[in-house]
Amino acid sequence: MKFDLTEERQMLQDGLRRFLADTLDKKAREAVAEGDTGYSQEAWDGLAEMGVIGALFTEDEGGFGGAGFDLSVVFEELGRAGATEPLLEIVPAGGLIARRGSDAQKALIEDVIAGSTMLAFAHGEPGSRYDLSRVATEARRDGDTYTLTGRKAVVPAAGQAGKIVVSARTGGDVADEDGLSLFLVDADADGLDIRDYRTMAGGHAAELALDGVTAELLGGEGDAYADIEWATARATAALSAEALGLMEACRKLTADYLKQRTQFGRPIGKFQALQFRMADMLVEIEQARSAVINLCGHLEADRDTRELHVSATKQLIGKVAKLVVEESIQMHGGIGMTQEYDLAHIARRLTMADHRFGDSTYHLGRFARMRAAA
Amino acid sequence: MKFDLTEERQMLQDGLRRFLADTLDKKAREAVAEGDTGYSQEAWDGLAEMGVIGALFTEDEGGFGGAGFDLSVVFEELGRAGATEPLLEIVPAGGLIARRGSDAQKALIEDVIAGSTMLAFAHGEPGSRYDLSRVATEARRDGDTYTLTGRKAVVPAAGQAGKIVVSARTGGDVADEDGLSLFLVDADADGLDIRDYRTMAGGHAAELALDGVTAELLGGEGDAYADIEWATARATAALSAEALGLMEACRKLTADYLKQRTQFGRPIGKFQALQFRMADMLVEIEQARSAVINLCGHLEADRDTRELHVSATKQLIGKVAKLVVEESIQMHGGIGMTQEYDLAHIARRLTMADHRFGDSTYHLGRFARMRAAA
Amino acid sequence: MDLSYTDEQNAFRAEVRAFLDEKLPERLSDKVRLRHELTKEDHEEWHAILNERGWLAGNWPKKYGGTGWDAVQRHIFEEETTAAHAPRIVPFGINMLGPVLQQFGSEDQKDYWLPRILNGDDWWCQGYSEPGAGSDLASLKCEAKRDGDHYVVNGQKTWTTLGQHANMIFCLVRTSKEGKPQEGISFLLIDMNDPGVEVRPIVLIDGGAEVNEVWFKDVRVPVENLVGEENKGWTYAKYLLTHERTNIAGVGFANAALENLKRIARLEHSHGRPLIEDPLFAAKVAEVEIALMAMATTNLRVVSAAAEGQAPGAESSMLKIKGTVIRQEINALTREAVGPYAMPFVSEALEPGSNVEPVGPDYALPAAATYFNNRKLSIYGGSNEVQKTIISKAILEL
Amino acid sequence: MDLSYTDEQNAFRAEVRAFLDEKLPERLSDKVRLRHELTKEDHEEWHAILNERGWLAGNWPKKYGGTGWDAVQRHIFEEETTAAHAPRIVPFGINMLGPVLQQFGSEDQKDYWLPRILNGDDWWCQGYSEPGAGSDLASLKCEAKRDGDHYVVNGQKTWTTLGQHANMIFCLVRTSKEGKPQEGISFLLIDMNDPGVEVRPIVLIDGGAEVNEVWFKDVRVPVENLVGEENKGWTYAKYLLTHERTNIAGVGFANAALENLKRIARLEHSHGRPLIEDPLFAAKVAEVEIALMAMATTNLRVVSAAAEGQAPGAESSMLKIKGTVIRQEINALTREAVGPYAMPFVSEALEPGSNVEPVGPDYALPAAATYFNNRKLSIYGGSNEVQKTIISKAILEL
Repeated sequence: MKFDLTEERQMLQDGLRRFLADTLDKKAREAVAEGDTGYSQEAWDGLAEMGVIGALFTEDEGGFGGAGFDLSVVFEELGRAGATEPLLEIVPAGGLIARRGSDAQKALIEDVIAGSTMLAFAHGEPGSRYDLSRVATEARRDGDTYTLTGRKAVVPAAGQAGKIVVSARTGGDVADEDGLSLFLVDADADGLDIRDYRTMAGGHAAELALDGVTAELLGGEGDAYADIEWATARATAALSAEALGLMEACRKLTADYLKQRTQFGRPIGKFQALQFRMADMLVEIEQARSAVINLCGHLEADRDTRELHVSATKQLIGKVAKLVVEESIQMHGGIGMTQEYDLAHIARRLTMADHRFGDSTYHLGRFARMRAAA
Repeated sequence: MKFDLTEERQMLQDGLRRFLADTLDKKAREAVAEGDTGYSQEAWDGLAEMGVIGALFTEDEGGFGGAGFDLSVVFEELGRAGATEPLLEIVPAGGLIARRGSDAQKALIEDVIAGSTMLAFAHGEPGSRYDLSRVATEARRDGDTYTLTGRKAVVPAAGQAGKIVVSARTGGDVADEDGLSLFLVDADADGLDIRDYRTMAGGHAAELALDGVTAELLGGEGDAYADIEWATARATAALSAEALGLMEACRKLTADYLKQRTQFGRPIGKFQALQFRMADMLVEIEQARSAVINLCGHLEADRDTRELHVSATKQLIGKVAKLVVEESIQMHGGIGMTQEYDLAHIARRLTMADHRFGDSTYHLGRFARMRAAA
Repeated sequence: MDLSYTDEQNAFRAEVRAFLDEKLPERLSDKVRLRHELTKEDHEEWHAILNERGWLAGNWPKKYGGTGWDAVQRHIFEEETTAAHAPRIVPFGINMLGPVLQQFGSEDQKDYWLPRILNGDDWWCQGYSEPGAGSDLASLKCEAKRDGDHYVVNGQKTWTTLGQHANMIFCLVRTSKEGKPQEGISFLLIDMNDPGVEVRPIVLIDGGAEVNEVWFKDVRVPVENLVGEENKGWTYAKYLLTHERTNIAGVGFANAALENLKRIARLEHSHGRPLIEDPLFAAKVAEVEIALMAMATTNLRVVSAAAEGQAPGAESSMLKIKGTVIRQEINALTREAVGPYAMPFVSEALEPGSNVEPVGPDYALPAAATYFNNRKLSIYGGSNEVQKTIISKAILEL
Repeated sequence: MDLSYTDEQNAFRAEVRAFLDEKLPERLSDKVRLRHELTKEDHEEWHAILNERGWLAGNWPKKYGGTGWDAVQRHIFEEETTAAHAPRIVPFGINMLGPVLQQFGSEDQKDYWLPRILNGDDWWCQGYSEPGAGSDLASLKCEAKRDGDHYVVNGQKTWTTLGQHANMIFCLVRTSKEGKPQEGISFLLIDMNDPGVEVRPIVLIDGGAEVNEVWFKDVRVPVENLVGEENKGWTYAKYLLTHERTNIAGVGFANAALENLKRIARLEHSHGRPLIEDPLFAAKVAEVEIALMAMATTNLRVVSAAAEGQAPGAESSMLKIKGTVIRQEINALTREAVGPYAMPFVSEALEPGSNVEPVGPDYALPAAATYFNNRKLSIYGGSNEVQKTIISKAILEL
């Protein structure tokens, strides 16, 4: 049993924290918010150069990390900095390419690690909510080629990606696990309409309308569900770690504020009610940290164990995130409500983590059902 | 719209509060706890003499009250005093006799109001939990007489009652609403075994084993479910009002303690964190008071409205009761844990209110299902 | 005890409902229902409609052109207008300044300003808070120095809601630094078109800009714009805060938000079934509805006592806390209900006159923004922490 | 990062498990599982079994007859013994006094008292709290006056757990009233058979009498029973409090309680189906299980750091808070699970040697009593309020 980071991960963490603090200052963040991509190209290039993208892949895949605790180190730091660079999309999309792709398709990973190609994972659809098997988009086979028709909803970074991993149905009914396949689609393919927009999390996402879009099959036909679940588990781990970093950012802002702001002649952090609420928040953030460790440490476990931890962690993260956001804003008072103050972006981004891969209520029910079935 | 008490009810409240404060002092309470009936005969006689039992019945029934707000006035005061006298059992048992009984049977009400006969309502069974239609006890008809066989669980005051209203099945399957009937049973009837015991609420209850017990049918055969629900709604209103009174007692004890007890050289009520928790508790008790008003004001409404309020009120009462009990004990510290201090009895009794007529979780689910069905 | 309304009260409700049927423009109620931003003109239009009927100033006595309604009537009016998705009445002139002028203003001030409020000649805003003086109003610094028959005002106000529309602002300003901090404060009416007044929008966490900073640089205010006595402004401010607290519970808003939440939960699906049938989500909705049912009755108890002339005490603070917490919880559940479509931040689609199509269902668009915006409910108008202090002081007497 | 145990640790776990299989009397584990009260003899029997194996003092160094285990080993031992429903080790001699004597006692004291603790010659209890001095220990009043080679002790202690079984008590007493309140306190070992010592049981809210008041009237204590220096007792007391905090999270107890809860929820039925299949009840169980899974990992992080020699800081306080809240929530759900059968108060059935049959299912009998009894968890050993103060001081540095 060992809870310290390895030396390599410690170095990655230190370097990443320094780099992000330097690169993503207030001005850079504002430029991102006003720009039309939702991220900073400078930051992206720097992250690639530091090897941060490579840390998301195993050595076999061409990277030098890829384990659960690599994800947690990287994404906790991204969260702490409130970074909007869409690295998280690489976890499921890149993971699926590396896991299912042909050698030719896997060659793409090199570009991804180098930072020259961004990826997106288009799976959810209007009305599918968080159900992983609910896919209506259809893939039609014509000889050796496939064409996809359907809609994909709220796909982060789809408008910025060069390649998009798209799920579609080659068989089965709309909510069946069987009959799901994965495809690789060029972002500029004919028949693909991408409506790009800003998100509450600070980055960009898009609605995809596919009308007979030519696509390459990724792996076998009709057997993709298990891998989609696997990729989503890893993405959930990354998102949870990012949420933890965002919580730490909230905590720091709030603690600093309680020390600096005075009311009735003394720092408001001297008021016992605020002290106790701050303590409650810290206790819960510590819970969140352990939940992230639990999930990252079980990503390689058997499916049932892994998924139990997915739901346990995501439930807890969602619940703690709500507490941290609401308490941080409340303890700040009015200033915590203003766009200009750092907390606004952090709080929005942290809140939005509950709207990906299943929210707290969804995973509480899922955990309970898994326990009852065991 | 009027939220003040009528003059009569105000007088009843004042008189009752004075009488209980005088009669149920610490010594009397200890005598009850050590006695073998779970109540004070002196208090019971006094309550009857004051007309408090009569206030539970309408004029038509021989009383001079019987409305929801009569119940709330009486039971809030009983709760405030932590009284264990089993008046609550008269609400469903007496109500059902008055509603369904023959003239001969109704004559019993006079004795009840005079205080000379106690009643109990034996409906729940081992394993029935809070489901009102789950009755396995069977009634067999032989000419004009019925005999009952089965078991009844946790029947308050059964060991003290002269007459017991017992539900049994004359038809239908174990969870059917149809086929339920009600009977009047003598407490000393042959074949009736009563195992009397103390309860956490401070009074007594009993397990009933019925083995061919002779019983009088109360009302029609097989149609009792609707009336059982009605009687339970009224009993729930009474219990909720009692819980409110118990909450007020907790609040008073705790507020007094915060003012008197000093720590680090000042009254602990000066500590902001305790002040805020006290404020939270008061806000919730105010919610509980309104919930009791809502239910008592809708006891005469149509069935769906009435039952919606039953579940809304019982859910809220159970939730607030838990908060009030736990916070009161915690804010007291060690002293709040001791039997000798008044809070122990009050806190136990208040907690036990969640274990009658459906707990907070049960009624939350029931409310949600009723809303979905509407 | 009687939970039912009197015949007169029911007749009044019918009258309000008929009026709304006839006079509330559908264009406005649609906007309110979909939580689109209202323009200044929208507000003015609705004020004019109400004023024509004599129903704009529900809390003013008849002699000043108000309705003379009691608390129960005001409550009924509030219930009906929120249920019909009418715009809320902009409170600054009607609910805040009006009562202060009626109580403490000179005859000239009353004669001049009150009709202008009703007629919509002025749009008022409130200059109370300052940076560093939120809940702790007594520490405010914005200064007014007497210079002949003018005050010269220098300083800054903040959190000025809808200040961008206003031509007048009522301010608490410091006219003396002697005595206790709250003793040197005066209540001043300032023309925002005067040179030296500058309004800067504050963009909030939801992307909206409904609040502002207001800066004063050597602004000259005629002494006749002082309300009441110099250095007595604290008394008037407290009086105003009490009046601001009518409808503090926001039951009407909560009911409307709950209906909206339930509608969304019937339209959204999880595991192929309406979200409202998901036992855990349904339980969360049920729990907040149950709390609201109780809180609505607490509100009626306070309203009913107020109608009989009793002044509400700590109950107002309880209503403020519970009312805001319930609304915020409904907002949180609404955000949760819309699922991934809470993420798009296409705020342009909510702006007046926008042709931008929303992303996802139209009900999803404002869900997250409303959640974030309404975090303010427990912060402003006396934060919930301030309310808890009031309650515990009242009860614990410490 | 590595969440798995080493091979050595796994082997140790197997060894503990085999020992429990062989040596833990079923009579004792049944009593623990059903939450029946253990007699003094039950405790002594289990201590003797552990002592024979050399495993009684998990936190003592080998030279004093302890195990010399590191924090991870102690954690494994704790996990296995609670899972097997072994009686808990009575902490007063082993976990509290032992470490203080080892650190601050004279050689004579160590030689005499430590073996007696292991052999069960003495049953120790703790004399810290006094009426009016709970969380605020420095204000204690129980007085020891030097008289030749004795101290004469007068005063009262309270909350003395299992004092009814004890023949010895370690006390904090006031030996000086000068300086700061915590400066005049000494640490004294008192024979409870001495004349002038009186023990009175305190009946608690659950009907049990596990705690006591202890009264001292002119009790003469030989000066060799002073531990360390006079007036330095506060230092030793703080040291003891730190040691008491090992296993502060109570993960083992929580796991056992959760298993018990789940078992009950499978046996109880609602609407004709097992209670565990009721979505709302199942969700409540799930929520507390999820919290426990996270808390267990926090605990391992602290244990693992401690095994490497790091001193836990505010983490201990976090574990105390979360650990107690989780256990209390499990207790509340267990009470809820048993339904109406939470009501019978047939405490005789839980007493040692009782032939009284319980009312309802056997698992229902202790549900409510345990709920009430464990309200103490957040009160004693440094109340959760004290822990929050520690955390906020550490973080906010205010």
